[in-house]
Amino acid sequence: MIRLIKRPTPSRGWIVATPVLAVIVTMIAGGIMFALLGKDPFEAIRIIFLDPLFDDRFAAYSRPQLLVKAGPLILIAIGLSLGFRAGIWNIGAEGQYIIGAICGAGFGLAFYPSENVLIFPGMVMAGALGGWAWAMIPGILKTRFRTNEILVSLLLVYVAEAILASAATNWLRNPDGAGFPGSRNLSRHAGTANPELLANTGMHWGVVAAFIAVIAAYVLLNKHVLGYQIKLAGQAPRAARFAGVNPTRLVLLCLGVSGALAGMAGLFEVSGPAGQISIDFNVGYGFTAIIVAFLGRLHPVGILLAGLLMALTYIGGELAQLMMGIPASAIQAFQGMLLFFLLALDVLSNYQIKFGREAVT
Amino acid sequence: MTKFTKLLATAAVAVGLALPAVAQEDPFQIGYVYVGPVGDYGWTWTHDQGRQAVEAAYGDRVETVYAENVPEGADAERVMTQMILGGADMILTTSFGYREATENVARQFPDVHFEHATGYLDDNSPSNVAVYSARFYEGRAVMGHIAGHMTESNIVGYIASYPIPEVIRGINSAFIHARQVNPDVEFRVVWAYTWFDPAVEADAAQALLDAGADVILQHTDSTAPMTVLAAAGAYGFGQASDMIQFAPAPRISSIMDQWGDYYVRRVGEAMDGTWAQSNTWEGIADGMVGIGEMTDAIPAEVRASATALRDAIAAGTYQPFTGPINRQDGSVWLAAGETADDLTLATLRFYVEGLTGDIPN
Amino acid sequence: MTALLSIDGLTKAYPGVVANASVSFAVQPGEVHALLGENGAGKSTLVKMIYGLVKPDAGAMSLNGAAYAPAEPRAARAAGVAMVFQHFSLFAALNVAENIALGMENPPKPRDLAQRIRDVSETYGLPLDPGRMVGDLSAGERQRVEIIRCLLQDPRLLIMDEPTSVLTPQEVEILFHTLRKLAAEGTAILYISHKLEEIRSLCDEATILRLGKVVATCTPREVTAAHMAELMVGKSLAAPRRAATEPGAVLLDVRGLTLLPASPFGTPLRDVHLTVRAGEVLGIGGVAGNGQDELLAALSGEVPAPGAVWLEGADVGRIGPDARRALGLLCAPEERLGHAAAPDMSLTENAVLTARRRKGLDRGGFVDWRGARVFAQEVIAAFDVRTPGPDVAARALSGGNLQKFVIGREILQDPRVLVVNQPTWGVDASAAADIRQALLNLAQKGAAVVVISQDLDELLEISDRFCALNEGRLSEPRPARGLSMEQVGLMLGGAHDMHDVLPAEEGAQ
Amino acid sequence: MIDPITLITALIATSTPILLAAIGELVVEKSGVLNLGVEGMMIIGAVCGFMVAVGTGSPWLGFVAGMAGATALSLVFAFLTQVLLSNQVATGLALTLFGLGLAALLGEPYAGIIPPPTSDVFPQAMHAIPVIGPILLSHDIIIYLSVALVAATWFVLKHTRVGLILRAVGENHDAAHALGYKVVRIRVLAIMFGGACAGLGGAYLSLVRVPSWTEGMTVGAGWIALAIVVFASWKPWRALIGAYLFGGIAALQLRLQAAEIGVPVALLDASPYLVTIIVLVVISSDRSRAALNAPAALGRVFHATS
Repeated sequence: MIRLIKRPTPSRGWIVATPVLAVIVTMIAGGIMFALLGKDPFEAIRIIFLDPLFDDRFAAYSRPQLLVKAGPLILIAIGLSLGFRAGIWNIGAEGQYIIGAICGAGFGLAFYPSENVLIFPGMVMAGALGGWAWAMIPGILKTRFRTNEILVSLLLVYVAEAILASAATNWLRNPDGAGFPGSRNLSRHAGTANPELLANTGMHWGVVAAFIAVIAAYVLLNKHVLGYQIKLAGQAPRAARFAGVNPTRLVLLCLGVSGALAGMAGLFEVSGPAGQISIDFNVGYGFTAIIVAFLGRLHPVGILLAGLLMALTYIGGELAQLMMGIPASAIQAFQGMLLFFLLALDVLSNYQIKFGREAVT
Repeated sequence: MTKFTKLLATAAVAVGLALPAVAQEDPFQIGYVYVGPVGDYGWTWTHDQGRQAVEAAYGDRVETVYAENVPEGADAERVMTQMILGGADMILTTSFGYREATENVARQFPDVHFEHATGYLDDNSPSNVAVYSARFYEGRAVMGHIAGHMTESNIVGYIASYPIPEVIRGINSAFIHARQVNPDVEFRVVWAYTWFDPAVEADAAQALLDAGADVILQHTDSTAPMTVLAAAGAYGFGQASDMIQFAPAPRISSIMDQWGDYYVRRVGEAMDGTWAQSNTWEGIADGMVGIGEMTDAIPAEVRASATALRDAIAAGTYQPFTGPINRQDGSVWLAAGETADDLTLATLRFYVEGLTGDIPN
Repeated sequence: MTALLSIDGLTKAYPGVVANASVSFAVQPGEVHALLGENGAGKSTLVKMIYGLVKPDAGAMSLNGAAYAPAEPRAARAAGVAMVFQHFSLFAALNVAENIALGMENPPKPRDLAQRIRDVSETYGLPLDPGRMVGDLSAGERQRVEIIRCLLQDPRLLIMDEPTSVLTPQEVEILFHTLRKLAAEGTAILYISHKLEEIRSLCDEATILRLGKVVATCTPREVTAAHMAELMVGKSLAAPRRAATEPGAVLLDVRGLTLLPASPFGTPLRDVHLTVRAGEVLGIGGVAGNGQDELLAALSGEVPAPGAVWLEGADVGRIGPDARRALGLLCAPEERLGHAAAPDMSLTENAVLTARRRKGLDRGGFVDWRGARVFAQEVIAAFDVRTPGPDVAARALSGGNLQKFVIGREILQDPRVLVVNQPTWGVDASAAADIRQALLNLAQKGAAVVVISQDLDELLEISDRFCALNEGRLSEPRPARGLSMEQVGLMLGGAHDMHDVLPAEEGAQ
Repeated sequence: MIDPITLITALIATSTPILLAAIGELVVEKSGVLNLGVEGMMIIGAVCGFMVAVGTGSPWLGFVAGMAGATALSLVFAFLTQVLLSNQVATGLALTLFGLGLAALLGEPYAGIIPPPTSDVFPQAMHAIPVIGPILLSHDIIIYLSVALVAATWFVLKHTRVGLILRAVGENHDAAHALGYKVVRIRVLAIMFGGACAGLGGAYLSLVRVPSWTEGMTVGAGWIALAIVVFASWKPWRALIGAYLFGGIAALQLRLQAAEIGVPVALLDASPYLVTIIVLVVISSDRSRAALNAPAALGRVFHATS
């Protein structure tokens, strides 16, 4: 029999050690899976975890790409984590991401072909506003009609996808694009581009925004009254109300912030790495970010690390596909395993594990 | 303008460093970027057949790698770059949505050949990018011809994906040739707003059957509509592949994507140094579009006339869009004997006269 | 005659505490046996072992002469042991019959069960409608659910954990009737309480626990309550005292407070009026679930009450808790963990919970953690909170210590008006005495104090005026001195819906 | 213009996979557990069902295998959340990710194959009976089973001791524990039931509804099932109504397109989601009842301290 005894305070040692342990266990379990697929497990693990960082051919390119891939995940996850801490479940960041991208791109394209330097900041604002507004729908429905925000935010993802398809094939379609779906390329037009900030890295404003968000969330949660209230509302809702926290305001604030950050992430992607609004512009960042938020234990620094780890498995997984012919599905299953082990071993930081029958201590 | 400008140098150095270590008989490496899984039995599967044709044709002289389920946008760019860093000499991107990513990467690696499926070239396109697509509308003309004969209710259903020129062209072509043989025929178009969703496609097929259709064409990727048709005793056409498992009924023929010849040719040109930028749009004549087996369910004389139509198109004696053809609003599009030029066809965004619905706006 | 239950050397230890150290005693058939002790003396652990919820580390039990070691409550129930919990193990969203069925091994068909519930409740004078949702019941009614659940099993041993804390004096009388009747039928009753007068009137034998050990046994009728208290606490206690003061100006004025409940199971407040003057302690008695939580929420500002709450002549009914605190209206709710304090937050963080505005613990929206820590330490020192330091999580403190921290946190903010709900619930006797004294001191310094409590002895001891909250209505206040328990009981609404069983005069209001 | 009979017939088939998954999740949530991994369990059910049906030639064994496969996956969730006390939201999402990947891996050799057909219950002749024939008599056994499952779930939850215990555990796990009920064991069983239902729904998709195996073929059906549970306020019959409403609007919008009425397609495409939201708002604005139906312990970690 396994018995768990709750620790009075979480063990600091285990908080650091569990992710490492989880990665090692995943390597073993994943290695077994790769071996069953007839691939060399050691090579596969090396390619996934080490080659993006250290291989001569790839590392110079892959290292900064880690940030590019992790940027939107971190940005969205930071926003979500605030709500999750307060017990507000925004599952629809994907929809807010899409709407933010459409609003931001629409704003920029409205001024085409102007190259005014104010356009890009305006696009960022418009993207944030778009995501914010989309998140306000579940927010207002929750505060006015007590409608479950998980459900509404999730269903709105599908609505956003319909709007995206319509935008890409109709009203945001590139007039010079020979009738093909997709908007003008934002990243190749000076007025609307989210430029590369450091040569050779692919780093764009979205990565910067992600880092700012991490720092801001850290300060907010640890130093600011608002962050205190968010934590309080999540841990003890009645105590929060007693302390004077207005639940309606908190719901709107948390949903609004997460929506705005998701919308901004969408805008940064559409004006940078993705380049244009297309039918399948969204690639599931909004959902993956939920996992990133929890893997990071809703802590800003944890989210930063979790986002980078996820990005590493994506990039390393692609390399494994290319170099060893490991199917994409195996990589996906491997990522799932990593999450399982991270979640499973988390128990070590909050509980002591005892084997055998109850014993006197 | 371009991103990764200096990466070029870095990569060149990396490649340069790698070169001396590489053996003389280094196989020519080709990377395929797929939008779906190779097991989709549709679009991606047909491209993977083409990849296998290349391997069969050149044996040890080539080496192919592929990445499946690659999202359009930033991820595609990274996958391509990693393929090239891993030694790829030629990249094939098999979805329209990879256009921006393909051109971006092509600018970084001028020595690598890029082939982008279903895209288009413009003034800014780098010279190492070629585009290719198939004149699917030629095949759709034959399908329409058969459908016009086969329908007894005079209602033909059409499951469309997104309102883009490619799909609209197919609807027009099929409709024109159905009307040619059956002046009473009407088309009912349902937009699924997805390329692939078996459940939705099945529902769409059922909805069309319930609306009175007894022959259904599809421009979506799954086999789900076929089953619905089988249950209802209605007829359909294979999409992308022969869907042999659905013969004899409901599959009465199919439109097949056959990329093998093109891939073998282009890879050969790249290997012997004769590769040049091109905009290829091939149809039945060149074998890029195939007409699958016409089953016994089709009366012999219809089989004969459909074969004749196919052969005429293949021989170049007949162009499916030959006037007189009016637009849906009754205005003249093509005068008698006039044929549509490729640019008009490529950007087609209206229905021809006789089609009753609206293109989604 | 062999003992029904005999306990021999039971020992149970948890990390850091020995809950029971070699406890032995015996209960005879038909005996009402009191288990007496302070909070934390080990009573709950002991009965959990008897009921099969906790396994003893050492020792043995026998029931009717046979070895008895229940692996789980099911086994205990099968052996004829039933238990009424202190915190009811009831399901608010299920109805009475369903709740009762859940506690039975082989419940009869729903229709038969409903009939049996009616039968038993009539036989023992505990009226109950089997179809009602438990969430809609008063605390007293909920207890009846628990008791009937036990009685339906024909138990040989009935364990009752603090059963009277939720009852009016009249309801207590009815309960004792029921218990005496059961005892006369041969059922043994293990009765846990720290209310000494009740034990003296009900119990045949008493075993007194302190710090996990049996420190004494006695026959309650033959000793005084004070003697038992000394055995229980281990020392004698001084009654709280204060110098007489003249009440000053009206500080808190509640005018016609009417409020719909926030939750589906809450109690509405109906036209509540009250005034409290500077230097005065107003006691509000009442059985749990009669609107205490709702009243506190309306006073604290958690629920807005426009036009109904006036502080020093100003309408504060619309403003929130923080703004009311700034004006000097402070509150301490009943539920310590989760309402008055956040369980997983440190004492420093919990200090910020209510003291941010009055103690200036934030600057420009940023929390002054150093200042908060200093304030938390002040509270700890001033109220003798036993804790390693202000960085410890609230849930790590014992109930009494956390309560001292919560009350101290409010008092040290120098409130003009302090409203406390159940200030000494679950607190050991000496700490309770300290808290009561602190409240009196606060009043003496000129604050208005409202104490909402179910402990009537406590209210009569410290209040200047007393009023009762009954089904959301507040009675007219009366001077507390000289009120008899009988009168108080009537103010509390007598025996709820039991008038047919034990007719009581109406008209106290 | 739009034939209501064929619409109803179609919506029943459309809704069944979602309904099956939803009724399983409803039971899981009634026990106080939130499993967001429905999509992953469905697709595992789809692939396992398909593999076994093709391998054995029996669709019935396929359905059983679909249930078994998804149940096995649900046990991973059960172990993580009930024994190791991991976060339910994150574990559910990880389950979906893992399930999608594993299913694609397992199903790779099965693309482009037709599974053995599933027979209808009533003979073809009876389908021709006006109105009743197509609506009530033209289906395969799983559809009747799904309705029976709704009825059984309703009956068990409402009128049996097992259901009572399940509700009690979901309502207040500490009280249930104090009464001696094995909270963890009951929840694990509920999670397994949820897995089996999701697996059956997935197998129905790959064996009847589509029928063929393709990677990622559930395309969000599991998410809709989750939405239906909340929509239904955790009541089985309302889950049936919710699933049929959702499937009905999905089927209706395609028919409206086929009938060429002039409503924007993008709006029609989004209509099932929009209508669900609107109906939900109407339901949840009824203040008194909504809070009562949600299992009070939903998503909370249970850790017995004594």
